[in-house]
Amino acid sequence: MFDKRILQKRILVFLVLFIYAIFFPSDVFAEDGLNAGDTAWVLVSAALVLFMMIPGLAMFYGGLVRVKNVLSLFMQCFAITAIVSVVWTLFGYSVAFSTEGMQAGAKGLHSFVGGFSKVFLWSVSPEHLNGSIPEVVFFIFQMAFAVITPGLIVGAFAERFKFAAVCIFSGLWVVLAYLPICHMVWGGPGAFFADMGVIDFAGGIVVHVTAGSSALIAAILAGRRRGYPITAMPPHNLTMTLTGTGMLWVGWFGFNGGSALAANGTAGMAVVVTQISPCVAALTWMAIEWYRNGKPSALGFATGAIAGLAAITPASGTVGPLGAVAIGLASGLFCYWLTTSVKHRFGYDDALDVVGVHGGGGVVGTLLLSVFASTALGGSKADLNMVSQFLVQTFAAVSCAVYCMVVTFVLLKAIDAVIGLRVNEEAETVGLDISEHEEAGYVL
Amino acid sequence: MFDKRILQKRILVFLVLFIYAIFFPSDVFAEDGLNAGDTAWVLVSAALVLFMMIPGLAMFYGGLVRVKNVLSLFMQCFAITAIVSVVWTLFGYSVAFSTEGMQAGAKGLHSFVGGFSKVFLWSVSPEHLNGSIPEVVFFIFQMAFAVITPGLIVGAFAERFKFAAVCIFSGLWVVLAYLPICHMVWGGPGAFFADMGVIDFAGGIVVHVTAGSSALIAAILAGRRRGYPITAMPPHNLTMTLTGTGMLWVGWFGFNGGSALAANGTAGMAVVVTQISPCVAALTWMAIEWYRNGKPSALGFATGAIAGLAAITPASGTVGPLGAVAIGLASGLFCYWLTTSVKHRFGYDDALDVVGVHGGGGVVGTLLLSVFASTALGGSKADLNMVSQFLVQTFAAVSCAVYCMVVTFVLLKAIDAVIGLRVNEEAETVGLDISEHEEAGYVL
Amino acid sequence: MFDKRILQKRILVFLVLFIYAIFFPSDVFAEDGLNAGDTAWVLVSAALVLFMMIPGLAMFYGGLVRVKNVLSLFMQCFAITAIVSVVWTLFGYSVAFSTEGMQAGAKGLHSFVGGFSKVFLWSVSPEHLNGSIPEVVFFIFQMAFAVITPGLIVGAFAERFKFAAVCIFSGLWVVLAYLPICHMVWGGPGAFFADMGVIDFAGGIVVHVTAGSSALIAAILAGRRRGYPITAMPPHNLTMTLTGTGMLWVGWFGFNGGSALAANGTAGMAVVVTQISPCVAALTWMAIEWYRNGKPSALGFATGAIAGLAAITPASGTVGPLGAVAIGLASGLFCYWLTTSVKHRFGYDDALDVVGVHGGGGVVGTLLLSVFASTALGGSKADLNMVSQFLVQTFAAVSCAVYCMVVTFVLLKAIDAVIGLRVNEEAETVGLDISEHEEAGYVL
Amino acid sequence: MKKVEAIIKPYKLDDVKQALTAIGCSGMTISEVKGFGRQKGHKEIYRGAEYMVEFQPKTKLEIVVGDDKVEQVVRSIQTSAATGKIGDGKIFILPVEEAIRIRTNESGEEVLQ
Amino acid sequence: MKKVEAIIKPYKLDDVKQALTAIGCSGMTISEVKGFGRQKGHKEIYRGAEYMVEFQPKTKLEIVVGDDKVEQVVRSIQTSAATGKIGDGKIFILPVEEAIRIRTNESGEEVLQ
Amino acid sequence: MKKVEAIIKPYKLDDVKQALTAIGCSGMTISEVKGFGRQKGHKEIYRGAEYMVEFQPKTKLEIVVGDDKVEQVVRSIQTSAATGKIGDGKIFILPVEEAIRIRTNESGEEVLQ
Ligand SMILES: Nc1ncnc2c1ncn2[C@@H]1O[C@H](COP(=O)(O)OP(=O)(O)O)[C@@H](O)[C@H]1O
Ligand SMILES: Nc1ncnc2c1ncn2[C@@H]1O[C@H](COP(=O)(O)OP(=O)(O)O)[C@@H](O)[C@H]1O
Ligand SMILES: Nc1ncnc2c1ncn2[C@@H]1O[C@H](COP(=O)(O)OP(=O)(O)O)[C@@H](O)[C@H]1O
Repeated sequence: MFDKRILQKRILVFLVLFIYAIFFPSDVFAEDGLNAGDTAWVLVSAALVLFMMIPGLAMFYGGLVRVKNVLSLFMQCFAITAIVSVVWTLFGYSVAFSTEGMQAGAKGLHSFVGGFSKVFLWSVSPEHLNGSIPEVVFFIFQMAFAVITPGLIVGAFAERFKFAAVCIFSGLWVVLAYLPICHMVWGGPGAFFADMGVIDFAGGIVVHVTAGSSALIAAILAGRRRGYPITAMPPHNLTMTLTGTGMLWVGWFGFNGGSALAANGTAGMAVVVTQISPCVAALTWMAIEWYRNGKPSALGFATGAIAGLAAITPASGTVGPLGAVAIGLASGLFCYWLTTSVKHRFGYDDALDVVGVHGGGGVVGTLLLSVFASTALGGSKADLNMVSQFLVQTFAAVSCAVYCMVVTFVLLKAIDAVIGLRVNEEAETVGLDISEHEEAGYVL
Repeated sequence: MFDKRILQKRILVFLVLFIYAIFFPSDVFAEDGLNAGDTAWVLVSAALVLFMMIPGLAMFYGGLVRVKNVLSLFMQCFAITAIVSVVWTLFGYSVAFSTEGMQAGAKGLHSFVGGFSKVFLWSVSPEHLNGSIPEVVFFIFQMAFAVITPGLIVGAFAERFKFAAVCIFSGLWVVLAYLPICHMVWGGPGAFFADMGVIDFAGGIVVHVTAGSSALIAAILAGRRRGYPITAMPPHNLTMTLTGTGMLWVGWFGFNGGSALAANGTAGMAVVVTQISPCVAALTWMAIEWYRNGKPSALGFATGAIAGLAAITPASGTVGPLGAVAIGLASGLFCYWLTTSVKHRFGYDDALDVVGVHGGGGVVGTLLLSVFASTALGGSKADLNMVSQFLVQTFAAVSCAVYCMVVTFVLLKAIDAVIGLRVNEEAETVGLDISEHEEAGYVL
Repeated sequence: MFDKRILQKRILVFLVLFIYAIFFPSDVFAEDGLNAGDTAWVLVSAALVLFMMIPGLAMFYGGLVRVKNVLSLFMQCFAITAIVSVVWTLFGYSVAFSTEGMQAGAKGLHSFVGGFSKVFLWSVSPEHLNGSIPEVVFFIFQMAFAVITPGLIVGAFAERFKFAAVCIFSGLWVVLAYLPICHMVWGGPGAFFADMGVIDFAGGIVVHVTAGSSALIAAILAGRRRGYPITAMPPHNLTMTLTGTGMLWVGWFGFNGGSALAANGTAGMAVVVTQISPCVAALTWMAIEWYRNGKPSALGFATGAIAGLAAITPASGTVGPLGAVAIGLASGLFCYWLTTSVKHRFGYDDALDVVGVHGGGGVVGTLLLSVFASTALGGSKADLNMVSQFLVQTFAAVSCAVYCMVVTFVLLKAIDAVIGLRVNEEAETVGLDISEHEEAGYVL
Repeated sequence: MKKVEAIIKPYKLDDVKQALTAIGCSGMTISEVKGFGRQKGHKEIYRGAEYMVEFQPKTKLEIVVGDDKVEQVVRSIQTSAATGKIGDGKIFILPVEEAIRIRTNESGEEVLQ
Repeated sequence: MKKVEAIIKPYKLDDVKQALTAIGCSGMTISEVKGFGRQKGHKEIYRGAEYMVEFQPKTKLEIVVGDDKVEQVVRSIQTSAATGKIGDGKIFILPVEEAIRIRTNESGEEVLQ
Repeated sequence: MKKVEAIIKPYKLDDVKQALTAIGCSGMTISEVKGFGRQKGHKEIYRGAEYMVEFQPKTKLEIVVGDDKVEQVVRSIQTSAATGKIGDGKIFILPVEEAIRIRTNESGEEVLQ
């Protein structure tokens, strides 16, 4: 069957390779080298998360406001993307992820914030690896998270804030609130919450609890929109909101799946639960509405789905299908209650329900994973102590929420004092599109 | 050139690796292990196929209906996504893909439906592989197919069905029609059609023939929309439909390319033909319209493209560019004739042309591949017997169509008897958005 | 720790593999073989670039025109996609990328155009590789570039051209302008500009300079829209334009990142700079508008972002963050000046600013990379001679621009003589949607 | 001359238009309006916030006709637009002093044909 | 009978509607219009091209009422729609000769209730 | 006072507005309407289903003016809106009994300036 020359050639090739392997073993065995498959997946995930922001979140939010404010929401999402990306490049990434001076178990400044060793990607060449992927790929993936978090908050003060105030607030909020919390949770050994054993796979605390808690303060300080809650302020374009929901949903596969930083079974299971949870949450919301209002609404379905997605975020990567069902159910119930009941009772005007949906969802997932991450319940943690994990998770969520509230309060008070937070009555009546940007969304 | 210590170190490393390789050869040689590149591609493909459903199909269909029904289409697509995902997780995947009790060539119950060994992903850990990818990744990829198939059908009874009826029908249809056909075609050795040698790479039969044939019965049982065909019912937002077309088109790269379950040349060629076929079909449609109506329409172009995409679906993975051109041309001609002539002659109100476009396209591709899959015509099947393959393909397509028609007929009759299929006249006049969901698509 | 039988089994497995490796070393060591990770990334990138065209560019452009012309823009983008894909398959790919008869340094016919060896993918089986990816994957990725380039040009003559003229022009322009320039720049050793050392990573010259220069001639020959510049022609749907901007932005990750043809650090850094440049450019544009008009507009932001994306295109893959900041800044300033000042001064009606944004951006990036590609400035070229590189880049950009202008001039004059370029006055007044396609964008 | 203004249900427009062309009335202008009257609106709920939509979509027809044709036109609309349900709408008759055709500068009743 | 036509600022519609229902005026028809008058428009700039939007969005109310109620209706609109700023709008009163309810074919003032 | 109602082709609006402001007529209200008349519509075809669009998009201008200015206004619209092609539209003149400015509660012809 074998031609002799071919055999000889093959043996030769093998010997050459063998000797080559002696001198450059990492090229051949690549045990810690670049994995192109993992890199491809995280690159795509970065694109998906950016897609969640522009145009996903812009559409989701833009469709919910009145027609005179739609461009203001788009503009805010786009501007935040640009501002935070620049901050992230300049020093944000370094402050969040530099590991200099850190040591597992040791407390110190760098347990709370990273250093400046990676400022402006100084010292990070394209060849540097983070695990099996280039560090620049990790950089861009994490950038997308830093971008979307303040983006979520704008829903709370939609339809009334000055654009300048939004820009300044978002930039500073990322620096003062997001970067340290990101570092404390995801900074690796030596980081405050990481050392404590906090589990937050893709950002239940880092993204959703921070955004939700800040949104609460922002909604309160912003004050109500003129006419709220007497005047009806129905969404001007629910098809846009639903389109945005679809984009967020699909993008979330990258958000959670990409957080495995590899294309493997963990990523796969993360994606699976990222599908199950929003489905269960949305069906839960739909069932409640059907029962209470006689008719299920598309907006209710979409809201439930986003709640389920927010809730599964910290838990994806550790829980299995059972956990996803439980978290989906719990977030559907809890977030429904928050948005339709609690908000109205307390009377703050969280215009697009950031608190109820993202804050509520983030909390549900962060806490419930302490139970469902256990292998006994289909999760991946073999020796999980549910009680202590629950306490750790609660502590982390609460302390991050409180910290974010304080930062948000101080920032907004300061901005209000200097340039003012809200547009004047006339501008609000005319709408932010004309008054802040001199443009109209539609000229049909 | 080589520092001596480096050489020594390398030899040491090599020896360690060598010994490591003796004890854990699969880690090093990974001949049947996880391939991160394949996993990345199939994960992305799963996201792309979900993207086809939400928001792709929702927009494609939503733009085609009158403004008073746009949300109902979105809501149906979203609700079907959730319902089918839950069914798939609970037992659908197992019934479709469990291979227990199957044996190539042996007929038995499990030639038609799978068993319950994988119910609720019981027994499927993130580490389990399906070929070179984690089984959970295969699970989510196939879930997206199960979601979109009943989604296609809603186009047939758009603008008149009760939302509750749509939900119940879709859930049961997946269980009774989709799961067994999926199993018979794609269930692997021992499955009924698989053993027969049926070729259906990405779902010409499993997705498009099933959806198209069920849609025909649904359209007939649904009855015509009030006013049809006298009253004009022009699409309310063709920009939405065209945007959806673009999303479906791009998503189809994952639909067909992902069906290779690997990132390789087969996937690449599948994507290539998935581009060629819709281009040819769309240009064919455009040419006919230009010739017959004096002007080519954007909707015609889009319809042709979707027909070409549906048609290439079963054939991608086996045919080459020549087959793609032929299938594109044939589907353009055939589906044009079905939607503009046959439908009007028979008078059934297949509102969004599911029969003409998906049914027609699926049939064209399923049959023509028996010729163009041959290596002689640029395909990948070296010893294809065109005649016998054609007979096998025809048998499979026809028997699946008949089976789906029967299931659909029985299901719809039963639902009609219990809760009724159609909304009442007033609700239909007012529109489903208000009457079924108490919402309006646009408040401009 | 080790069961003896397992040890024995492993040694056996290892020996089998060892012997296998002697006979099929490329299977095991795969040093030049298919890389599934790279393949996955380039496949996804192809999908992303197609997504930029349909629906990305269609939405970006469609939102900018008046409501009566929105479908015409969509239709043109879709039809160009189909026409160019067919041309590319038939012979375009071969003329652009066939390397037959080429030799580094040798001038000849094939320094300017490729041969016909790969016509209709003749001779290219799914197994053929291009580097580490299947050649068919390279084929489809490059097809998407050929599709989008003429797509960009339609913005120049929007709202007034006959659809037939657009189809004919685009098809011929790709053949006569795009294919040779693509070959000369990207054709590999022996290609005219490649041999000269021109750097154009992802198409600053091949895509943006060619489109921009052709657009200038097209805008001039097209003549002004009726009423321009007296009558206001505000964008009819800025939410559509902004959504398209988001899609273009995200798709550009594939455009530039995919051009690495691998999922590695180069791709990662290309994506990073593809994020930084548009952010800086958009903020620059926003700052200028804020300063000059008192208010920043969403359209201005989006325009700046696209300018920054066009500008980074040739430079991604060689420049680092510093270069990205510089190129973003320069393109923001330069393109602002072109679109708001130069265009009005010269009075040509480049309806959607193809010249100012794509032409201008492409030039900025093509020239500035000669400086910022240097490792001294964070780039990846160690021994870059900035001056000579600058001259080479300038020469290539200018000569390509001139060539494209000539081709465009001749083509449009010829088409005008035969079928006429513009619709008549009534058709233009009524709008192209009705007059050319008998359809309306919205029936709300 | 009189102007007949009719507020009707939108989906009845086709019927009304046919009835009018049948009696030789070949010119009219229509617009989308919203009506408030006895017909109850519907409730919409957005995330728990109820919102009463009291205004119904209606179509307004304006037809200027010669005095002699008014009755016929009114009757024809009345018949073709009626469904017998609340919300069918109203017809108002207003005096018109003059009508001019822009194209030809003609004026008087001949303009209305 | 008279037709009261009022051009008002859109965001005042709710107030006006409430004022009108308060005085027992239970039928009206509204439409979106654009107004040109003393109120200055605003400038929009698209990529350097300035564009003056002189037409303001306004809401037009049409209410047909019996002669005796005209004054009350006008007063009620006037009060509820006024903000004191330029652009508050106008009220016009036109004669109406007849009103017919399509549903019942009744005519005369009783139709307006 | 009279109300001048003109139905014109939408793309003529700018010209008409300029002509009107030129003669010192500084207030008007416009709305989008659809017209049916001699001007033929166009056919749209959606997947083989033909559909006649008989209603043309038109713009309706409403200008209330003092009796003495009516003729001037009509002439000015007539001239600026005419293209000589079928479908140029119509002008109707209706009597108006009173006009009130909401902001100031003034009434009478002075309101129209
Ligand atoms: N006094 C009125 N002035 C103007 N329009 C009216 C008046 N009353 C009713 N309408 C219009 O007629 C429509 C139908 O009136 P409604 O009272 O709901 O039912 P019906 O005409 O069957 O009694 C309303 O939606 C409104 O547009
Ligand atoms: N002569 C007129 N005929 C018809 N509508 C008018 C006339 N004058 C003003 N309007 C309408 O009234 C609105 C308000 O008028 P404007 O002059 O801006 O303010 P004000 O009513 O406070 O004096 C205008 O936008 C226009 O719609
Ligand atoms: N009798 C009428 N009553 C109300 N509007 C009319 C009448 N006749 C024509 N119109 C309006 O005038 C427009 C132009 O009329 P048409 O007959 O098409 O052309 P022309 O005015 O040039 O004769 C129509 O589209 C319609 O809006």
